[in-house]
Amino acid sequence: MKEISILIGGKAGDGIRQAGQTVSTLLNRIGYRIFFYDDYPSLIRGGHNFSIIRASEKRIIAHKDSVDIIVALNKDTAEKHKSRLNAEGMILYDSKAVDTEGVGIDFMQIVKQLDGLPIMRNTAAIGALAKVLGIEWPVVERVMKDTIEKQVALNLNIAQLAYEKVGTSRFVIEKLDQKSLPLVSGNEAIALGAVRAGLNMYIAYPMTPASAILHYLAAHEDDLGVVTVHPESEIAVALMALGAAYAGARSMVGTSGGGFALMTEALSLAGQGEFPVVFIECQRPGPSTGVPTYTMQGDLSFVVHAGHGEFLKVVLAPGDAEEAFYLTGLAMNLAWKFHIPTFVLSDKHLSESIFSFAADPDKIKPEPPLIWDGQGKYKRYLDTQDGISPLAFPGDPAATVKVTSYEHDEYGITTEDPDQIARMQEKRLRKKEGLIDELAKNEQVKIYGNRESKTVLLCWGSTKGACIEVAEQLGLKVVQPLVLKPLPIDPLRQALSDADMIIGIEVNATGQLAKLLSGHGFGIDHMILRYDARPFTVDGLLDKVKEVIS
Amino acid sequence: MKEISILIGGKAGDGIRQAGQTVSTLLNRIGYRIFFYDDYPSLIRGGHNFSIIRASEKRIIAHKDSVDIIVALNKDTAEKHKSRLNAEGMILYDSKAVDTEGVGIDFMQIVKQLDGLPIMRNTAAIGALAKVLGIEWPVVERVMKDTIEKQVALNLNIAQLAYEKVGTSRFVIEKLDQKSLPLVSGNEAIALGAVRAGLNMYIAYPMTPASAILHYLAAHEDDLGVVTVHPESEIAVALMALGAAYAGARSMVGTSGGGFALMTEALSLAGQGEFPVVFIECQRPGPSTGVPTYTMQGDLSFVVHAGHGEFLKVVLAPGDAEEAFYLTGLAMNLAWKFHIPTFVLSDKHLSESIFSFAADPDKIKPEPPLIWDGQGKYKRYLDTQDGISPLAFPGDPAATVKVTSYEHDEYGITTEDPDQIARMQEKRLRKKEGLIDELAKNEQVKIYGNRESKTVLLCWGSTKGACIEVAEQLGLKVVQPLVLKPLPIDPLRQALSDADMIIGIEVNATGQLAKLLSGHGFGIDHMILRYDARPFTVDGLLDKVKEVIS
Amino acid sequence: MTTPKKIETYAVNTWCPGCGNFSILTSIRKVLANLSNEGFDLHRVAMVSGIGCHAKIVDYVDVNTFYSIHGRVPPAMTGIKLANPDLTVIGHSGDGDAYGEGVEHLIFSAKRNIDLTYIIHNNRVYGLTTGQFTPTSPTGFKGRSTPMGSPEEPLNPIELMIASGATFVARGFSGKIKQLQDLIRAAIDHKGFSFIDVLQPCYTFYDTYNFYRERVYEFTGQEHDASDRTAALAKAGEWAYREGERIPIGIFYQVERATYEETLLRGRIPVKLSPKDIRPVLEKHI
Amino acid sequence: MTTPKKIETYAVNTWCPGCGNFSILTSIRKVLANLSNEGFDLHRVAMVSGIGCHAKIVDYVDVNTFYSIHGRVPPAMTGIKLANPDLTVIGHSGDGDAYGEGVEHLIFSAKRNIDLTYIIHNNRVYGLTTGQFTPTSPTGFKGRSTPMGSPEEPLNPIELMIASGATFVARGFSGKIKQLQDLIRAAIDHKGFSFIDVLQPCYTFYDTYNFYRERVYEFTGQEHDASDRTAALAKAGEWAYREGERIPIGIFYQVERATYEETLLRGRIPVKLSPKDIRPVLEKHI
Ligand SMILES: Cc1ncc(C[n+]2csc(CCOP(=O)(O)OP(=O)(O)O)c2C)c(N)n1
Ligand SMILES: Cc1ncc(C[n+]2csc(CCOP(=O)(O)OP(=O)(O)O)c2C)c(N)n1
Ligand code: SF4
Ligand code: SF4
Ligand SMILES: [Mg+2]
Ligand SMILES: [Mg+2]
Repeated sequence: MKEISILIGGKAGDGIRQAGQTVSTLLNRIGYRIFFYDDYPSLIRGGHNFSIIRASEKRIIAHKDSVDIIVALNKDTAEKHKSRLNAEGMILYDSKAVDTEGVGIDFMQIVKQLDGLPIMRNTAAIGALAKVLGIEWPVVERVMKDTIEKQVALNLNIAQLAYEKVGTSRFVIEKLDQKSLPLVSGNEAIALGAVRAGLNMYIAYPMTPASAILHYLAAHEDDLGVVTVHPESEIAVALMALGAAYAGARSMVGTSGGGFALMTEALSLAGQGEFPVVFIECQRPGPSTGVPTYTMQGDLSFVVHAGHGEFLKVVLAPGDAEEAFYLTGLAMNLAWKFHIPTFVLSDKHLSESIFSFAADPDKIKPEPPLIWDGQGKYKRYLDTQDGISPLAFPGDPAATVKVTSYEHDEYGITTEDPDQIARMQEKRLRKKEGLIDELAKNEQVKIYGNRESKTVLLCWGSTKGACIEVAEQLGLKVVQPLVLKPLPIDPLRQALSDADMIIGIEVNATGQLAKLLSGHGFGIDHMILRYDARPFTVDGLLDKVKEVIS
Repeated sequence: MKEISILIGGKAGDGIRQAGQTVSTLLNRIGYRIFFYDDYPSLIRGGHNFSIIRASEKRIIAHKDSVDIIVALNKDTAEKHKSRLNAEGMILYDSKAVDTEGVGIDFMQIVKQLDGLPIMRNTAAIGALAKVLGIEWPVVERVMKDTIEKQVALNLNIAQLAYEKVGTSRFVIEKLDQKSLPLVSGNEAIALGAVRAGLNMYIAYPMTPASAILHYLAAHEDDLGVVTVHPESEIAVALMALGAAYAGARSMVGTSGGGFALMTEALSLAGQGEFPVVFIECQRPGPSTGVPTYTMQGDLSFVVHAGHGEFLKVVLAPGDAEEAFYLTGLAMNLAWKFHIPTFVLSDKHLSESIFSFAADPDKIKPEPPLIWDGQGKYKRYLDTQDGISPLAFPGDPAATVKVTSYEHDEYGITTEDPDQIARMQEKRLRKKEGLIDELAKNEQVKIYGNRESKTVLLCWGSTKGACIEVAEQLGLKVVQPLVLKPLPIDPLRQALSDADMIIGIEVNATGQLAKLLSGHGFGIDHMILRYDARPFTVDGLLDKVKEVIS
Repeated sequence: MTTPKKIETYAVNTWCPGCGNFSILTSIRKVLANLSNEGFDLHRVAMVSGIGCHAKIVDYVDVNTFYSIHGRVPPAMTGIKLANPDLTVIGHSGDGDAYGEGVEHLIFSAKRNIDLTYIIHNNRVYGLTTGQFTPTSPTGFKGRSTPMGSPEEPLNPIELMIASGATFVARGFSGKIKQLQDLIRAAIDHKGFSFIDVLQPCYTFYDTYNFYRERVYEFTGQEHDASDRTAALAKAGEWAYREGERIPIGIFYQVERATYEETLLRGRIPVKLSPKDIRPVLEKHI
Repeated sequence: MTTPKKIETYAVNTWCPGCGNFSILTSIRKVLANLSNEGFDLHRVAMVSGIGCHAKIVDYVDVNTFYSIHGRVPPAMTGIKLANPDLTVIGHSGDGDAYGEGVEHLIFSAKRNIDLTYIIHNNRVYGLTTGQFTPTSPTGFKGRSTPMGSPEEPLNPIELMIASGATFVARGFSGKIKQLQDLIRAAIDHKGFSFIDVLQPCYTFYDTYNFYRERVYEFTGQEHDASDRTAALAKAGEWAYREGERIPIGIFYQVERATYEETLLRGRIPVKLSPKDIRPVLEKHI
């Protein structure tokens, strides 16, 4: 068997995400490619959490509704998810907590027997699962040692006892001859991409699903050479980032919709003052607080049009960890090349899912911005042909650097003169030409599946994973723009021109990409929208697409 | 002569706006229709201010670059504006301050002679101007008495002395047999429209060009039966308005782009929680602080797409004081009928210009919202066929009213259940159908000029005034949508379908209405954009349109 | 008779076992039940919460509620109170909510002395976002955003509130439920802005239960003259949200002054206002 | 030699004749000129302002400046200081700016003790938006948003800053320019968050010049022990931005404690950091 899907479920506080990650690592170590999906409500203990680990010989970036194995740490898990089981599937369950068919093991009994803590039930479950999968004990041992931080020996004993309690292996997962890849979440990929592009300061206020960028960078400050700051609010975050950029530091902020709303005033300041800043917006279901730990692609229109007045902005929308890595690097370099705010638009599904990560770190480098040559009197807003004024920073012994939220002359002094106003507005907007050229050097629209097909699944962001597999199964084509502002019209036209039927697929209720495109004459024939706060799965989407094309 | 344009200029602190308003009243009292434009920089004393008073027998809602009379209280005024004078035009100037041709009077000398204050120079100027225009003294006396608050006698003496110093009248402005209309600014019309629709609380933080709504309502609290609140910030403003709406008060907020940016988080809360609140957004040139006392139609895209997540919203764009009045009333009634946030989008040019106001107060009535019938257990978010859940308010002895920023069940309790989430999202969005029907009962798209013409000037908001006159002169048609979200597609299609050439006319750099429409297949052939922070004038626009159509 | 039970909703409680929020919920339910039994119609209560673990309280209490957004409880309360001053408005916030994201509103509520009761569930950590430091976390606190320890000194909200003009300033402890009920009741009875900082252990991310249990001591009006501002400031200084041996809980400060709604509304009740004819005003524009 | 004149720009000054801002401008120019003459490179200064009449000061001083937005001076300063702690960062705000729209940032700057100098042009009115009441306007102040008089009591920023943890808290008066210069210089020299509330008459909308002239008195370290927090709070209470006969101006409070940037940055200078290889970190993900 070259592919397997495992669901692990229990209560919040049972360590479900961690158990799922350990299982992912196990399968990763024996050469599988992983996609890891985590589903949890907004609470700290109790409720119902589950993770789905899908492992395959080939690269995958989506999960399925159906699974081969359910690991049930509680009754809820068995009941809620039983119907997902494939024909050959089985449930591995805590026999004290659950009464069902399958392999029942009294995990708590094992833990108690070895004087473990209640949370170590998940260690027992991992041990048992490893045996069910026929993974050799030394592999399990190694992974446990690498991933567990406290009481390694105790955990190992628990895992081993559970391993032994399972008689025979039900699914023999063969070891593959592939190099293991790092397992990286979307948020981690964003963090790492920014670091590669020269990130100096990450400034953020916690907000699901963006918080992990802050946590990750804070935990690795010294490994990665980055300073992290957690200020009093998102407004402070945004202004600190602008202040830092003014002083010459590559700064980035991250948040979700509600926090971003609070940054829109500062965003407009970045537009007027020409501040290079990277914004990470990790979407979650709104409006407002909405459903904070689930997913939605609901903020595209808002982000694209945010900020009062007219100014240049870039919005990039990665759909997997590698794209998150590359596009964040690109966002940073574009911000500093054009002195504009740039965005990476993620969502819970991308940010918190975990991927086998094959990106090449060397493909991102911090590109040096245009620096003032020291000649004459420095003018921050020098009106140049391409609109880009060379940079100098406070502390430069030859330059006086004046930046401002007001309309201004080249030196940065306030102006109310009509000609000056029009000229400066033109200077700033003129950068768009260079920006478009620069973007054109990058892949802006991706195509997957059957390139010859006249039926196109048009998607963006985290929805791509499910789309690609569905398209592969049905022989369709997938078109995924990576750049959502400025829209890459020509590549899109090329990708879509010979389509007979374009099916827009989005995780929102109104089809926001479709609306964006409609302004440029792209007609979408059908929409498949999901807005119950859950992402598309491969099999779920397959049914819907079949309905449309049948 | 049935039309005249007068420019009065001086330094900030010279009382230019007030003088201009008095002149407007003078001409109003003898039966003229008025348009009053005020141009001032962002400072309190000094600099250069000027007002243009255009008076005509017919209704007018725009000014011209060219003027018949310049009243120059300082040298700057004469120098900067001399070139505007029509062939027959003249300058009335302060002969101590200015050296030019025309009628020079030593205003300061008059003030000193009568022991007045320096600011009373403008009274002298008004007196002299009245004589130049051949307005009878009793009219001047009456207006002075009605408009001046302090030291009436002294001011009258000064005006009279100046009146007498002018030998003969140069322009004899004949008295018209028309009823005088109230002179009302765009901001005042907004305030009054809201009051007519039942406004209980106006909550605002000062910001040009919206501040005058606050000032006006605060000054007339008891006359109009309204409570005004000036809180610590725009964020507080928006949340107070939501709190007030929850408690059952019709509340409205007003601000400009930067202040509105700070309200976008609360806006999304209004979407999720179904709060009826009216937002007034008075645009000014951005991005960011920009050019705070001038004008721009630069926030349309932002306002239309503002707020994270997906929810219903109405954006109305009046172009003159009467529309400001009616549409604000409509905004209030729609907010309460559909429990949604609604917007009136103004700009400095509409908000601070003054118009002869012929609206019928009785055309706006507070329409009662759908109130809970008291049967059974109250559910704030009852899932009804049209999506509208009957209202009850805290204090109702039979209802418990739960509102929330989270996704929720009908009672208002938080939910994370996928079906519930999708259902509630549908319930909220379903209101759009009723909203569109309701909007269709109103005039959504206005047409002016030659209705047969195949050349259309497409405009919105305050730009309409100049467009209408240009169209009348050139025999063209003007199309002005009043509703910008949801776009009135059918009426627009009707208005534009037989056009050969559509010329989009906007006071911004990117053509934001054109972009909005392009998503619906409306192609704009030419754009005439102005983005030097000044509004279009009739003669200025005329030249530009001629260029395009020639 | 209204029992606390009757003020429950059907919502499933999702706080961690052992969370200090339970005591606050019990207390508020008890106080409301008492009020009801004294003849006060609970339909005149409006409760507002922010976002965080604390905020779930509004789902668990069956009165009028406004589950608002992070940091914005005071202006939401203010809007309600100004629109209808007949309502009794009670707010619940977390320490992140009240002392971080929205501290400006807290200060202005105190300054204005608007008649609200504001209860802070101060667990000195962001609970719902899984354990970052907050404005009242001690220096060096190792949270997920500060694995090397918080680089800031904590605020002392008691002092801040007295300095900002609040007229009722108290501290409670979720482990002293009897006193907590008395404080909440006193706060509701107080005319003006009433502030209670409730020390609330977060069992999962910052379990301070024993720390507090060993240190808190109740004080009453007999030992402390709450109308004396200097004494109040001094008492507030006894413990500055750091280490320390003794943590006073009780009413630090209580005085009377005109409320915001009295001064601003001059007897008007906005929800009962009807619009006036605009013609007389328009006349003046001619 | 650097004269104050040399630190001028070509921008036309647009303050009203008689405005208190002129003295503040003169003072800051003088202090900067002195610093320069003592060998300090003024290119290491970064000035930040908000929006309002006060804020125009950055157009008039020829050093590095960031003309920011209303209320957000402290976080803009913080970003600059954290990015490059070698810079000397000076902020200018109005009272609307600092005590209203953005008071949360003021409190956090004090709490963190970040090494900034923050000068408030406190005219107790919104100048640039033509005369509304602000957080420090006296109760009853008749402004354009409160024609019946402000319904709020003023904040006392001196007290608020001491309560929030500022380590240098002073009040100046634009009419006492010599002392003002000394205060600004002392604030810049102080390591930590330095706050100066400058009483600045607004000639046009709130002319308090005579009111202050008759009441202010300078005090020095000889008469007042600025390291004594209780004494500082008491002195702050001498005048509460209402009526009153005597208004103390001078340094209320000054102590030393670790700065935010020291603790947070641990010697790192972000603008000089270069990104590290991510491979070792990625290895741990396998
Ligand atoms: C504007 C905004 N920023 C961030 C968040 C994410 N968020 C939700 S709860 C919370 C912290 C809550 O901490 P606290 O107020 O102390 O409440 P607790 O959970 O500890 O009770 C944050 C930051 C949000 N909902 N809104
Ligand atoms: C977000 C935002 N709200 C409102 C304004 C409008 N505004 C400009 S200056 C100002 C008040 C300034 O008052 P203050 O800070 O006291 O400065 P002063 O003019 O008195 O020096 C306001 C409200 C703004 N620019 N931005
Ligand atoms: S995380 Fe802390 S505050 Fe939140 S419910 Fe659990 S124990 Fe309570
Ligand atoms: S309005 Fe007041 S603060 Fe502003 S410049 Fe004039 S006098 Fe100075
Ligand atoms: Mg907390
Ligand atoms: Mg001020």
